[in-house]
Order: sequence, then structure tokens, then C-alpha cells
Amino acid sequence: MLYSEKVMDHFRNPRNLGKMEDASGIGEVGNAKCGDIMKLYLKIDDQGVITDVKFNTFGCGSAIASTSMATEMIKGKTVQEALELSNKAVVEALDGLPSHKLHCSVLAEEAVKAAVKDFYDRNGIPYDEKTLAASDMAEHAHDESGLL
Amino acid sequence: MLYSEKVMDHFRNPRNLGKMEDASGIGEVGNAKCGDIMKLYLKIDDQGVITDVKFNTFGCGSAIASTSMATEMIKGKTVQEALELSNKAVVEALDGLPSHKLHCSVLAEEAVKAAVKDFYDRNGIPYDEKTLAASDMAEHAHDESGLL
Amino acid sequence: MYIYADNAATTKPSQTAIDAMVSCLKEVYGNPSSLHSAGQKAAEVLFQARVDVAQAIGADFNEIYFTSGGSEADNQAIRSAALTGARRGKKHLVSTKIEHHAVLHTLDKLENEGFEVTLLEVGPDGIVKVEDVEKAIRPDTALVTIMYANNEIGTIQPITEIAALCREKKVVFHTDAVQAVGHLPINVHDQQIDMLSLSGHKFHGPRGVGALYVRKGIPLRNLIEGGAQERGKRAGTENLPAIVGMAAALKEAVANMEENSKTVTALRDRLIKGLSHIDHSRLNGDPVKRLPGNVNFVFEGIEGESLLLLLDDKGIAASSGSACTSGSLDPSHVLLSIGLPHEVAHGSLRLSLDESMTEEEIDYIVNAVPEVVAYLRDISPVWEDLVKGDKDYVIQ
Amino acid sequence: MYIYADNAATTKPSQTAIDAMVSCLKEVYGNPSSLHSAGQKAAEVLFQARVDVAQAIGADFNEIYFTSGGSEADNQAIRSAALTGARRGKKHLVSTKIEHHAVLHTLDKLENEGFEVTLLEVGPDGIVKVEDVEKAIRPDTALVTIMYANNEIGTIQPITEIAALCREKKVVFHTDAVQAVGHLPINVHDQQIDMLSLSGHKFHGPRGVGALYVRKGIPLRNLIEGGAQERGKRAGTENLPAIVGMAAALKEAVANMEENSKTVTALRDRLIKGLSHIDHSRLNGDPVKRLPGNVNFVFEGIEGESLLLLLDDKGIAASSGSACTSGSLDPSHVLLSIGLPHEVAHGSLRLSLDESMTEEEIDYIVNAVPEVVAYLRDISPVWEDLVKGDKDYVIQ
Ligand SMILES: Cc1ncc(COP(=O)(O)O)c(C=O)c1O
Ligand SMILES: Cc1ncc(COP(=O)(O)O)c(C=O)c1O
Repeated sequence: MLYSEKVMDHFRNPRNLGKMEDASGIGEVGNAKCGDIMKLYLKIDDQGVITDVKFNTFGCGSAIASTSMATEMIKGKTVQEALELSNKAVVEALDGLPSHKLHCSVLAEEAVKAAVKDFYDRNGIPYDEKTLAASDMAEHAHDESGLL
Repeated sequence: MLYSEKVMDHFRNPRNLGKMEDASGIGEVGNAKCGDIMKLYLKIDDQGVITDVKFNTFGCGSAIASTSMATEMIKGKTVQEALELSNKAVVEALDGLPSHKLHCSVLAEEAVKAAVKDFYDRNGIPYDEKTLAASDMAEHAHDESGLL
Repeated sequence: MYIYADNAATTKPSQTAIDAMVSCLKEVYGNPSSLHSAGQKAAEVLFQARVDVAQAIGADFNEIYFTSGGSEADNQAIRSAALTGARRGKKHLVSTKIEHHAVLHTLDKLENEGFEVTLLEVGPDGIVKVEDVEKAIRPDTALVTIMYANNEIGTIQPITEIAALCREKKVVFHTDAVQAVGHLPINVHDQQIDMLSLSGHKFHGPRGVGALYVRKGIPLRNLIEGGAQERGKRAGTENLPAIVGMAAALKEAVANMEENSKTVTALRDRLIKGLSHIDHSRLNGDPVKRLPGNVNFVFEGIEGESLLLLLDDKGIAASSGSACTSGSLDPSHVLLSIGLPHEVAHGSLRLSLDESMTEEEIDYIVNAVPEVVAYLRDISPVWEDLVKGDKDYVIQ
Repeated sequence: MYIYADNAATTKPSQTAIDAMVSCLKEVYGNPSSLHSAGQKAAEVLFQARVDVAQAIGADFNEIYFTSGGSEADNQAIRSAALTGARRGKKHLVSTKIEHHAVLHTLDKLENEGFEVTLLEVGPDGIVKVEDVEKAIRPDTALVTIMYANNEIGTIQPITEIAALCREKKVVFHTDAVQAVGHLPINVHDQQIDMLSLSGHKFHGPRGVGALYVRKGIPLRNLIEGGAQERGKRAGTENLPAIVGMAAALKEAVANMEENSKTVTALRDRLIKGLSHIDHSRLNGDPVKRLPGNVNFVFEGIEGESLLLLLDDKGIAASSGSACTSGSLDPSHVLLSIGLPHEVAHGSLRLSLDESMTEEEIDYIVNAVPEVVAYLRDISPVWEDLVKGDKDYVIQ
């Protein structure tokens, strides 16, 4: 199988799918040219706890599954904890991704960080740019098998 | 099939196989290095008619069949007629040979001519070298498929 | 229910092909190069398969070289013509931007080795213009290679005209007819084609076997060296079971071509009509000059792989030119070549039909696709922007 | 009765192999590169076959590249290593005079392209000396390629020693193990082999499929360009039915190797003993360091093709290194390499056995061969000369 059962489960039944009207922060990463865009909405309470998450994704199966998994992993966590989410953790939680799909997990991590950044910006909270940088960069394999 | 039924018939049941004690002329052509040697014995009567022919051959299926066919074609003929035997006629009489086996028919023609030459030489009969030259030369295809 | 609508990727071997293969596996086990009767029986079976394949495309039996498939045939044809040309100082090769990778990557490699390659554009209809081929041909052109029909968008190229032009200009002409053979009527002699590649598994024959037709008089160089099989031009013990399976399938495909073509074209057009109701979508490739079984759509705002996977969940096997299906970031070079912008090209869907399919299956697809497209648009931030008017639709 | 004693040319596919193929042809029709479930099922089957083949030779699954057979594997391995070497200024290749034509002709071609090739002699026993390999290796040697076991005379080469030497000298080592895999125990990692070619049809698997093992870290270049199959190193839709047939046959062969080897070796030695009674004949190749199933004799005074054809009439399928079997005038390069003069080399006979054969069959051959040899000697002018003493026997 291309994907683990976990990936297929999150792809088929994405958790926290949808938009959010009154988000505390919104992150949008990726671009349509490359075939993946993730939009992540966070609701954050006074204690800095993420009480709700929603997401929309344009992208392949692993892109949808990675965002879904990331939302599950940060829901109920503090913003600080969410910033510690690495793409590696997402991949592990999904029981692995094919190597040419690792960039999807990177995007998911970036989406979380972008949403937190938006939250910080909206609220004038100072932050260290470094904590908002992606933990890892997957190689973008240029393997063109194309159609058969 | 590699060989026509005619070839296989002459290979399996060669006509005029054997040696001859009191031959009027003997021709031996080919060489063991190349894998074909034909030895042809003629008995020729006073009228110049070939009353008996025998042959021995070291060689492949088509070499044996070609000599066998050639002996059949010249038996009962005059020496003159025998000299007119072409390798092409042998090939036709055999219903064809694979292209890389054509040299066998050439050898058969040469064997007849060599035996007649021997008969001429033994009897001091003068002859035109040209009438004793082979009518055709098959290409020696060097196609080494080897063992599989 | 499982609807296999990915016949352009590979077809199910027909019962005829399987039967031919099994009987060969069991009974014709000899090596055709062996002189004993087991070998000679194999040689006869091989010969008959060669005759059958030749007849199916209007060639002579000794113009057929069996290969391990379409890719090998393409590689050998192009490399051979290029090297032969180079010996005469001709180092220019002409092709199109929409060829299969077996052609494009071979050309890339030759370019690295010092050849000059002209890749012609195609129009938005996915068809190359004969006059563009004419303009591209130079005195040092060694080869023109243009596919018969495209594997993604199904467009049929003006091969007869291009071949005639090449014959007139005395340039060798090769066509990758992997998608066409068994589906479109082809006569290589009448059409003046010099070299043609075909592959068994695209017409219900087996995989791992193909053929290269090379017109008498056109030199052919080996890609694989060794034994004297295929008249010394392609070494390796002949894949006899696959060869007879391919020959049987091809004979059957050609015998039923007219009828199959009618059936499949009707199904195709029913499917195209059904999918055309989806807004902001477009049929890729010419609607008429296309393979009977090819349907290729693009749907704005969604990505192809998720579309595929969700259709698969609904029991529909399809394919996409989306980059994500291949691990690349760039979507299909064919879709880009017909002018689709990257973001839209990611949302493509290829459904390739065959004669075993029914109208009910088509109607099932016609119902399923809009549902999945609507769901994916609903969760797509790209679609959100389009609907909100933050971005303009590419497809009206 | 028909005794098939030409297993070195090709083997009968086993029922296990045929069953695996048929079930794949019917049920696993998807393309392994397709994302839908039919395709992913095919991808799984392909993966399992890769694991099975890897295990059979002690490799990792990602060191296995499926090819269309032994010839293609040999071509790709050698060409790849040569071109990789050339990039580093290494343009010297070492091999032996008794390799298969898939190796020799590839080397010929590379020689024409500017490489320097050293072909080592073998002894009269048909075995290359390790010290000769050592002497041949130079600082600019890009590759040593030496076959595991010879296809004609069955001699087994000192591969473990040669591979260790090459590893020590940091030269890439490839072995054409087409005749060895499935018959001799092989562990590529333990034996330090860098590249190894194998072919399905030599161990009761199907034809038209093989594999190239390439150790991790050794660069591999494409022979066939195109799609990204085989991790981008060998384009073309995978020949899945043949691949699973090969994997099944190889698994079976390895599982039964010890037992088969004992059976076949006993049959072989019985046959060798039986044929040794023929005067002026000789066993070619080492009597002990030889493939379990290989018997190769030379009979003075006769020619191999007629011997074959007459044996075939008696229901025995065999083979010969005689030139006449191939259309060349020169007899087998292997027989010449072990020192047989031309005229004698024409009189060779190869009988290659398998585990399905019986002692009765062997005894039948032992009776039949002397009869046919006697007849052919009787009609042979060469034999006449030998008997008369006009010429000296080469074989006493
Ligand atoms: C030693 C050896 N190498 C290579 C080959 C070529 O294998 P294939 O015919 O599968 O291409 C063979 C047999 O034909 C062989 O015996
Ligand atoms: C147009 C075209 N050319 C070449 C090929 C390669 O054929 P094969 O996979 O048999 O090597 C394909 C299909 O895979 C194709 O569609």
C-alpha cells in the first residue's frame, strides 16, 4: 500500500475538518502550483490553550491526512506545546509516509506555526522567529513517473 | 522447423551412403576446422556415365543431406551432366536450406566436381578449369549465437 | 462493484491471451534457438506470433523485433536512429513536448551526448501541427519521433501526414504507437511509417512484452547485446509465452476493432457529456481526434490524488496527471503543454475505458465524480478563494 | 518418450511458477504505479516478489532491479559500471574468454567506444585463476566481470575469492550468475559481490524476466529510460506475472537446493561415467567444480549438429557447442578457450539435467549416445583418416 491505514483513516475521515468564523489565528501555507495548500484555524483561550482547531486542505491524500493528524495533536495543548510539534512527530503518528510525501508533514507543521504566528501578530505578542521556523525540510524529490 | 522434410529425410536416410573400393574418381572437399568434410566416390563407365556413387560426410544435418541429394542427382547421369549440377539445384531439390546452411550445398557441388577432376586426372583427360569451378559461393554468415 | 477505468495504464489480459500463454508455458517450453524438436516447435510458435503481429499492423514478419515492452522499443528505435544519423553527420532530432517519458528521457540522454533536440509545442487541443514538423526538419535531422496517440489526453496525432512528409524529406520517422495499436487502424506500409513501437499490455495482452517494427532498409542497432535472437538485433531468450499472448490479444483486438471502437466511443462520449455538467471543469484534448477510450477532465480547485483515492473508495479505478501521483511537484508535462496553469493541472482525472464496460458503469461514474469533486472543493482553501472572488477562475 | 536434457538452454516452468503467473494474470491486473486499489495490490505483490528474490541470494529488497532477463541484466551492469568508471578516468575492464555473449558482446561494444578490455584465459579445466585476475587489475580498472558458472561446460569459478580480491582492490565486481542462481548456494553479501545477474528461466521460472542485484552504494545507470519503475533505474511497466513466477520458482529452487543438488549430481556422475566408455572422447570442464546438472563431452571424428538431430530422433533433447548449430563456422568460443582444436570442438555434446530426471532416462541416454556416435563415425571421412592412421587422434 502507498499509505498506512492511519493515513487512509485520517484521509477518509479527517478530524476537525471545516472553517472557523471567530478564529484566534489562521495559518495558510503551501501553494497551489505545487499542489498543496493547508489552511488552519485556531481558537486559543486566555490561558494560551488551543480549545478548538479546524482545517481545510487542497492537496493529496497525505496532505489531508497530515493536516488532520496535526490538528488532533495540538487540540487541547498550549500554544507552546503546539510550537513543539515536528513534522517527524506527525509522520510517526501517521505510521509513516512515503518518502516523496514527507513534504506534506512539513507543511502541516508549518501550518500550525503560521497560525500561531498570526495569533501572536494579532495580539501583539512578541516572539522569537526561530521558534516559528520549520523543524525540518523534506527533500522535494523530483521523480517524474508521470502517467503510464 | 530448421530443415524441410526433404532435408530431414535425406539426413535420416542418406542415399548412396558408404565407401567404394574401386572408384573411378574420389573427391574430398571441406575441412574439419569448419565442421564439414565430404568425400564422394564415383564409378564411371566407358560411356562416361556415372553408374554408381557413394559418399561419406563429416558435418551437420544439411551437409549430410546435401551430399546425399547430390549423389542421387548425378547417379546415372553422364560426367558432363554431373558437372552441370549447381548448388542451387541441390537446394531446390531439398526444398530449401536455411541461409546460414547454404554453404553445405556449395560443398556438395564442389565434391562432385572434385571427384570428376580426380577421374579426369587419373585418366589423363584434359579439362577446362572453369568447368570445375563452383557455380556459386554462399556467404559464410558469421552469426555467433553460441550456446544459450 | 469495482469499475476498472484505467485501461491506459494497463489492461486486464483477455482470456484468449491467458489461454495462449498457459498453453505455451506448459507445452512449448523449448528454447527457439535449440535444434531439437522441443526447440523447433518453439521456433515455429515464435514465427507464427511474428507473422500475426506483423499482419496486425500491415508489416512483414521480418520487420518485427520483439522487445520487453513499449519503453524498450522506444529506447531502441530512437537511440538506433540517432546513432545511425550521427554516422552521417546528422545529429538533430525532432519530437514533441507531449511524448511519453520513454521517448523524452531517451532524447534527454541523447542531448547530453551531443545531439540537438527540437521538442515541438502542441496546440491547446493537444495536437501537433504538420507545418511545425515541416519547419523543424533540417538537413541534419536524423529522426522525427512523434507519438501516435497520447497516453494522458488521448489525442491522435496526424501521423499519416507527418510520415508522408518525413518520407518526402528522407528523414526517418518513428512513432510511439503504444496507445494506438489494437485501438486504431494502422498500416505501417500504407502510412509510410519507418519505425513503430507497441506494447502488449495496452490491448489486453500481457505486460513485459512489446515489439518494434522497423521497415526493411532502415538500419537497426542493438540496445541489448548478446545472443543472436531477433536476427541479431535484440539479445535474450525470447519471452515466448508473453509473445504468443500478445499476438493472440492483438489478433483479437484487430478483429474486433470496428465493433469495440463503436462501443467504447459511445461510452466515452456518454461519460464526457455526463461530466461536462460539473462547473469550472474542462475536457482536456480534442473531443473528436481522441482515442475511443480516453476521457480526461480537469476540475478547478481540487487536487487529483485525493480525487483518485476517494473514487477508489467508491469502486472506481482511475488515474490523474497530478504531480502528487508521481512524487514530483510539477503536474504532468502533457497538461502543462496544452496550456493548463500548474494549479489547475493538479486537478486532472483520466478515465480510460474498454469494451467490457457498460452504460450502467458509466452512469455510476457520472454520479460519483461530481459528489467527490464537490466534497473536495468544500474542503479546499483554493476553492474558497475562488468562490469568494479573492482569485479568478481559470476555467469559466 | 522424450527426455529433455537441455535445461541449461531453458527449463520447463514449474507448476508452482505457472500457478503464480496465472493467478497474477487473472487477479493482479493493476499497474503497480497506479494509486487505486488494483494498482496498490499489484505494488504489494511486486514488493513481496522483490523480497523473495532478494532473500534467495542474501540481498536486501532494495538492491534488486527486475529486468527482462539475464542478457539485459548483464548489459546494464557492465555498461553502468563502465560509464561510472569512465567518469573517474577508469576505462579498463577485466573479464574472461568464456563469458556468455551477453557479456562478451557488451564488452566488444565498449571496446569500440574506447574502453580497454582484458579477457583472461582459463585453464584446460575451464576455470580462471584468481592470481590471473589479480595480475590483470590495474589502477584504472573500472570493473571485473566473471561468470559464476559457465553455461556450456558447467565449470564453477572461484567467485568468492575473486570478489574478495576486488573488494580489497576497490574494484567493482559483477558476476553473471544466470546458470548458478537456484542451483548453487549464493549469498551476495557474505560473498562480497557488488553486482549479480540472474534469469528466471534457468531455474524453472518463466522466460523474459530476470534481475540485477546491485549492492547499496554502487551507482546504477539506466539502460532503458522512461518511467520511474525500479526506483528510476529501469523503465517500463513491470512484467508482474513473470516476476511473481520467477520469485515463486526461485523460492522453490532454493528451498529444495540441497536435495535437488544431490539428486542431480548423482545423475550427472552416472551419465559422465556411462559416456566415458566411448573411446576418443573427453569430458569438458572440471569433473568436480561443475554445475550439478552439466555434462559436456567431445567425441572425436563427428560433428555436433548431426549428433543432436539423431539424438532428438531417439527422443533426447540436447545441445552442442558446434558452430553449425549457430550458423557460424567457428565452434564455441568456450571449447576453443579450454584448448580444444577446431575440428574436435565441432564434436561436442551438452546434456543438462534437472531433478525431474530418472536413472532410467540417464541409462537410456548412456545407451543411445554411443550408438549415434558410432554411426556418425562410420560415415565420417575424418574418422576414416584417424582409424587408418592418416591423421593422429587429438583425444587418446
Ligand atoms: C551464462 C548466461 N548468461 C546470460 C544468459 C542470458 O539470459 P537470458 O536469455 O535470460 O537473457 C544465459 C542464457 O541464455 C546464460 O547462460
Ligand atoms: C505512449 C506510451 N509509450 C510508451 C509506454 C511504455 O510502455 P511499457 O510500459 O510497455 O514499457 C506507455 C505505457 O506505459 C505509453 O502509454
